[in-house]
Amino acid sequence: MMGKALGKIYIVLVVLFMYAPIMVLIALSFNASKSRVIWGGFTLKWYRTLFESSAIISAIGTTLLLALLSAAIACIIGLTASLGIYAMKKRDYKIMLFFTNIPLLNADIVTGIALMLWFVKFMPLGFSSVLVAHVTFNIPYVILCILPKLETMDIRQFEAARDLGATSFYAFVKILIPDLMPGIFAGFFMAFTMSMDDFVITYFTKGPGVNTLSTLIYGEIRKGIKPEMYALSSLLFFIVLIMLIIVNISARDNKDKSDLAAY
Amino acid sequence: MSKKLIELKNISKSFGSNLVLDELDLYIRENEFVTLLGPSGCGKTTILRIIGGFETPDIGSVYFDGVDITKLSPNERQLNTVFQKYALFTHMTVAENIAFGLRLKKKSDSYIKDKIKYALDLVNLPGYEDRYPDSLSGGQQQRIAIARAIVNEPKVLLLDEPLGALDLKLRQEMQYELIRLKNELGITFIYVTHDQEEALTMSDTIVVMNQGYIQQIGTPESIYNEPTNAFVADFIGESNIIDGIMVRDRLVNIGGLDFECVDEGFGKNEPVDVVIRPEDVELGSPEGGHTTGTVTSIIFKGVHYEIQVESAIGINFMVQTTQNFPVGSFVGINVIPDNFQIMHKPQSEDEEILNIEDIPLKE
Amino acid sequence: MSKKLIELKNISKSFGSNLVLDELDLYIRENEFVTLLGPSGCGKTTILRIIGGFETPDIGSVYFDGVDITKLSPNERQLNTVFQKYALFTHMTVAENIAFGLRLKKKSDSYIKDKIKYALDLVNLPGYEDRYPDSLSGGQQQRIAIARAIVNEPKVLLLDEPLGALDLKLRQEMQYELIRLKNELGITFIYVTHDQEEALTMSDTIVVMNQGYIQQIGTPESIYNEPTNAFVADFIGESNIIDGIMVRDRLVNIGGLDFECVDEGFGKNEPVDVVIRPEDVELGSPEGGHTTGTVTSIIFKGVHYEIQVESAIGINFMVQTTQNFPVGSFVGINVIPDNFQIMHKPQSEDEEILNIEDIPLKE
Amino acid sequence: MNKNRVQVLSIPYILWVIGFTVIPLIFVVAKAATNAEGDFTFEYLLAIFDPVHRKALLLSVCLAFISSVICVLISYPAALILKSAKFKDTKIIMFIMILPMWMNFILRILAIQLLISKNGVINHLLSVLHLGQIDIINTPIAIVIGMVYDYLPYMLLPVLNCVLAIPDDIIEAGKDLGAGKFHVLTKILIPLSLSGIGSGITMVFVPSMTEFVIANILGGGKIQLLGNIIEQEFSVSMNWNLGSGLSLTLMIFVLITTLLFGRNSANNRNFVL
Amino acid sequence: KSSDTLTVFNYGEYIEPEMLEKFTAETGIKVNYEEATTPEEMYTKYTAGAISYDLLCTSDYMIKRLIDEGQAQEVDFSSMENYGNIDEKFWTLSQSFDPGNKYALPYFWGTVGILYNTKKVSKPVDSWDVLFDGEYAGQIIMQDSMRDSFMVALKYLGYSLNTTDEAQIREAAELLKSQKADVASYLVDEARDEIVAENAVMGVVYSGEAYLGHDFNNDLEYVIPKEGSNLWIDSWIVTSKCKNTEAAKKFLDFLCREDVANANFEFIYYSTPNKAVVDNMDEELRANTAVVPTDESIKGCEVYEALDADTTSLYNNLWKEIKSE
Ligand SMILES: Nc1ncnc2c1ncn2[C@@H]1O[C@H](COP(=O)(O)OP(=O)(O)OP(=O)(O)O)[C@@H](O)[C@H]1O
Ligand SMILES: Nc1ncnc2c1ncn2[C@@H]1O[C@H](COP(=O)(O)OP(=O)(O)OP(=O)(O)O)[C@@H](O)[C@H]1O
Ligand SMILES: [Mg+2]
Ligand SMILES: [Mg+2]
Repeated sequence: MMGKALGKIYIVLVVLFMYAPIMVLIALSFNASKSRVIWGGFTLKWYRTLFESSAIISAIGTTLLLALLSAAIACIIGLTASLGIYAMKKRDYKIMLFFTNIPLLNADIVTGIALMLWFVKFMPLGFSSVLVAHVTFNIPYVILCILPKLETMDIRQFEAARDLGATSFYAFVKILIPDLMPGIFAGFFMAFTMSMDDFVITYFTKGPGVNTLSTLIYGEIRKGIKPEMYALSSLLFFIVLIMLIIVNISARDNKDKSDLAAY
Repeated sequence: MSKKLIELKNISKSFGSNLVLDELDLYIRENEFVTLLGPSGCGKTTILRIIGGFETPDIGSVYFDGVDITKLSPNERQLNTVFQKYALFTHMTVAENIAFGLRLKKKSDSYIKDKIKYALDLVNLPGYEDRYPDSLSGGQQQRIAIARAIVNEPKVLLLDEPLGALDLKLRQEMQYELIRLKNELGITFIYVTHDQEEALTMSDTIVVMNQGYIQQIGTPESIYNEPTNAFVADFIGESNIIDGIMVRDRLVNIGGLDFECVDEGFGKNEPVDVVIRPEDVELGSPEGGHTTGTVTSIIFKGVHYEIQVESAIGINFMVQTTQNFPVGSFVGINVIPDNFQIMHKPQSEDEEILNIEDIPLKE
Repeated sequence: MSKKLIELKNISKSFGSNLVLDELDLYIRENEFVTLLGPSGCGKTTILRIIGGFETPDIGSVYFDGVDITKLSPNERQLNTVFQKYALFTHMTVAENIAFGLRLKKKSDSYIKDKIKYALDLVNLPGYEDRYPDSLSGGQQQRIAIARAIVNEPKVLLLDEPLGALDLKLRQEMQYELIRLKNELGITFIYVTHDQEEALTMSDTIVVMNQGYIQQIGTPESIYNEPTNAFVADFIGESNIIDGIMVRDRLVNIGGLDFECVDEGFGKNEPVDVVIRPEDVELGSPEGGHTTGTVTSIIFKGVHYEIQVESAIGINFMVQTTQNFPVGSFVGINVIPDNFQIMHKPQSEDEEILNIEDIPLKE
Repeated sequence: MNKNRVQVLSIPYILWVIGFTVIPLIFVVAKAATNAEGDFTFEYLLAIFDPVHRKALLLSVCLAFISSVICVLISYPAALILKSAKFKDTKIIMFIMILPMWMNFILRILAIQLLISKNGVINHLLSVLHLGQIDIINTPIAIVIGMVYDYLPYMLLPVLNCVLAIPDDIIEAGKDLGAGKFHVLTKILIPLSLSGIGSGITMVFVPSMTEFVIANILGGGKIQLLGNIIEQEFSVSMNWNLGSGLSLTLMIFVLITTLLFGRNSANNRNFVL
Repeated sequence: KSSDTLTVFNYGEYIEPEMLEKFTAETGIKVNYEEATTPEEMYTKYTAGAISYDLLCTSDYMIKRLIDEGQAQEVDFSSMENYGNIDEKFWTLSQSFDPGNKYALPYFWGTVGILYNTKKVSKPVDSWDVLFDGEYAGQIIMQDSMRDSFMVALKYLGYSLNTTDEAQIREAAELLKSQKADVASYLVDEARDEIVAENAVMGVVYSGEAYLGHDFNNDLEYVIPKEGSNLWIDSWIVTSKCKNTEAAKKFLDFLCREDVANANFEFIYYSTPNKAVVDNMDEELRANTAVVPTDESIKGCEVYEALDADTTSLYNNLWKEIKSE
């Protein structure tokens, strides 16, 4: 099974590539020196000071709320949009994809300034304006994840559900959604990530007092990123990782049980 | 007679430029077992899909109990379907598949549990509750599809080749169970099969189709014994279809030899199609035969042998008999008058199809 | 006799804890037509998949022409498969599907074009080149799957219920074409079907399986006429399987009445299974019967009627005859000695399966 | 009947697009087509043909293209390996792939800089192992590494999704007909996963066309992409007209390419909702 | 009441956060605090008008632009209690963008110079020349900022950094182009870290960063080249939109208070114009020319003036050409 081993090595390499910078960041979170380029010995103090900074704590709240909400809204709109687009004729389909790509394509600063100029005409800048902006640039990612999934979907199962008395909504929820779930998940993740990462658009569309981690970090660049940021990122990373492991283990337990029951 | 439960009126349907159903009329009575029979691609599945609500006819309407349901969506129709390709929910276990419709109807858990057990017993797969469809063999999947549909006790059950992947024994068992369901629960069956014996055994009414047109509607026996045209005769069971000339009432000339028959009302010397079922051709000693022939091939078919006989009158007969006549043996050939089916010849090659609308539908 | 082309040696395979094949041995000779027959879920598809290279056996080896190919990947095996669920390439047209294997072999365009035309004619779908599989009916898809496999003219063709979705007429045509291919191109066929008539008609050798064990290997006639056990007898065609006692050589007692038979070598008064084919039970006037009975049901099956007779000796006979005996009529029952099949009773309920390894394989 | 009803589902999105994509876009168009005094001009729409801009565009296309290709080359085998491993829970894989992205983008890019810079972590390791040094920081290679790193998940996820959805029996049929690994790949797997690859390319290629932070940090500011120029025009030179003009022409350029490709699968399925 | 709230717009990390709380505690005026990274961002956000900023701290040339566009309110700084804390010379310097000192209150100031590694650079560094003589090819970091890069070249060539003479500007551009091959990278904020990490031996940096850099790596020294350089002043203005001028003035006065100014200074270590703070600094700090430049060292320094449109566009085009070399 040479192939299998090579495959594993390959996956490990890819994961290594993706996680190497993360390891660096985690290392930096334990760096006693305030400079990222100097190793000043091991410390945990950034993890402590992190919780003393009300600015960071409130920014993380805003960031997560914003990311969750915008990703969720984008998923809902994107999912319905994908279904609609999927049912369209070729020409309409292309037109829709055309417009879907625009937010991806505009340089962030162009989108940010254009949205800001537009928002000031009818809504106060604040959390909601950032939310709208984030949803706007998130939707394309959701659509681009769900559409390919729709293309390979097995429509017969959906028909069978309808036949058994399911309304289209119910069949949609019970049959199509599980089928599309990986796509929705991928879209949600991407949207969530984009939202967490965005600086420029957030900056131009946010109101006073609204801060996300990104806007904090960008504000700090000149003086050097505060080590608390590394600590925060690492903490976030570990929390998600632990959650992932827990979910995974409990899911595996359940699976084991049902596997046993199957035979 | 019971009332008409489902009526298709003037249904046409095409896919692109491909006309699949053409002005089709059909009704199904309550608690009737109707089978659609016809060659591959003739539109059987399409009819089921139109009744089920998965396809909208281009023209025409579907009535259920007198109400136009053409525009109704599938879940609003009181019928369930067993799909030709099963369409099981791959992300659900067998039990969840079967429970799907019941949960929608908000049945109690204990009711659902009972029903799952009952249905799995019925289809001979007890203990398969927690398997996933992917891990089942073809025939097992098909049976789950049946179980999933019948637990809902629909008014009408549409079945698209539901036993196609099952072996004879199981098929017979399932046939028996389906008939029992029909009688016990008063379900109306609309059935598609390519197995003529199954059609003949189970149906109250058989609808023979070809290329989107209905060729004949009738009871199994009338379809088998009195096919309205050569297509039906040829399609239902094996047949010898021979050119003949009607000498006069009750006398037909085949290959220069006159045979007695029971048909009347043909024009004098009218060219006709003569249909003789292979099991109706009797082979015996050369002396006793109306004509004679030589056996050119014999195939063992289990219940009987299938024998090809090259007859003295130049016609090749296919014969089914339980006796074994070795290749080369010289035999006598007899057909009793009752067993000749005489049919008008179609005017043109295509007439069978083109003029089919004129065939009176059985009331 | 031609050489062994494929040999399965001591093959076992389980899915999870589910043992699907158990120490199975089987060989297939060159240019032989071997059919696997058995109930749904007995492991037929699994055998084909092992031969095709899609499943690796847990134990045992597969030999092709004497070479161990157990570890060879499917594309390196000189065989092609027609899959039970067609597995057409949905992103390709019919023509591209058919051309797939040929293009890989770098055949010339004109050759490929000819082959596509030839194959589509063969499966009765000329002009379907540019359709996509999704737009075909079930039977049409199945035929494309056959066409796709045969254009490659493989040494061995594996077919998993390849005609399952076709109507009788088309099935017979396709059977004929397949046999012609076998003879013309010298292809070896390994065939799975649930249609016993098909198996009997087409096969050189039939392998009857149950629950992962081979029950009997033999020619169609030996399987049908001399089943080694009640399972085979019951599975192949319909049978009356009756408890009897062997009075002495060539005399069996059923329901208190002695019948002459041709079997010898059983112990005195040994309890046996007596198998009588329904078409071997002769009905006549009560006077001429060895015993008598009353018709309790009659079903029209096309070629014949299927009649249930409650006999005076307390046994229910299933009879197939072309004559019509109305329900309630009083009839005489006869079976000629040749038509009794006497079999040892299994020791225990499960013995049919458990002791099956002892059944000598036909060489 | 129902196709129209399904299409209705996209109405909220269409409204959203009009409200928050099209109207802002009109601002951009208006800026692009006028000069600082507000008079109509083609100057900025044609500015893309200025040699400096053209060069930056070309370089952007080049790097974005190379990055997309590398992303495909990395993702596709990974997806295939994961498929053959019959890994059931795709959500976990996705999580693992996207988790790194939950650290702030700028932090990650700075971390890469730390890794590959002259006295960076990798060079440290290499010198400890006496394996020579890499000197790629401040070159296009570094930018490509950054882009690949940052956008890889956007390729991985759709590709993985699509590849995992391909039914096994079709692959088996291909093998049966004599297709070796290579032909199974080129004739079956790839055609059937084109829509996923397409999505992935859109999500990698398109944003990397306007990327500038990576070029600034990893390219050492020595390499000027169109994204840098647009950013510069907006945020430093405050020449919104030129920035909009360049942005708009870039957009048209990329959109036309996507339109040309569009959807390849036949869309004649029935859809009953 | 909204009049009790001030919306303040400042650079990121440019004030000790506790001072804001302190201000509110002392005066009861709430502070709505917003940050930006560049003057242009500030300008864009401010002029978009979505948020009504009361106070704004930005750089000299942007102050001039805002004043010219009528976005600043005149304030009588001399009436402030702590007016006297601001060193007189900064009022004078401010005249270049705020003639008459009617609008802008100096907040922090600094210079641009060369930060170099004394271990790696043996020859004395006192001129921009080290950046152009090719000796440290590939180890030099330039500012990724148009104006600053041109400034270096113009000063090196002996011209004014506010020159509008096209020939001089083009000459500077040619110099920068020919220098590009020797430049390791053009960076803004990461420049200091690169030099600290010794990925480069010298670079053009702001004086504030030089201090931090020295903190991390004792081998680093900062010098303002003898040809002169840029002297920048970040100042506060009260915007014309501000309704509550009194509160704004209180805020500015608060910032000038010694303890507050000192807290802010110790938060960022940029040069402060607050002479009370400078006077009370400990010796070592005061001796650091990066923190407290001597009058001698800033002799040749100039403050940026806003460039006219034609010159700006010339700068832009030339800069893009340099970058696309
Ligand atoms: N979606 C479709 N697009 C185009 N043509 C179609 C489509 N579905 C079916 N057809 C065509 O319509 C005709 C009738 O198809 P249908 O499925 O009703 O046949 P059928 O009678 O069920 O055949 P079978 O016994 O082979 O399943 C066929 O010729 C088929 O090719
Ligand atoms: N992937 C799998 N995982 C678990 N069990 C399986 C799997 N595939 C097949 N089986 C089981 O193995 C047994 C044999 O399956 P196989 O497909 O060989 O049957 P078959 O003889 O082809 O039946 P049929 O006539 O119904 O197609 C069945 O009981 C089936 O449930
Ligand atoms: Mg069909
Ligand atoms: Mg099977």
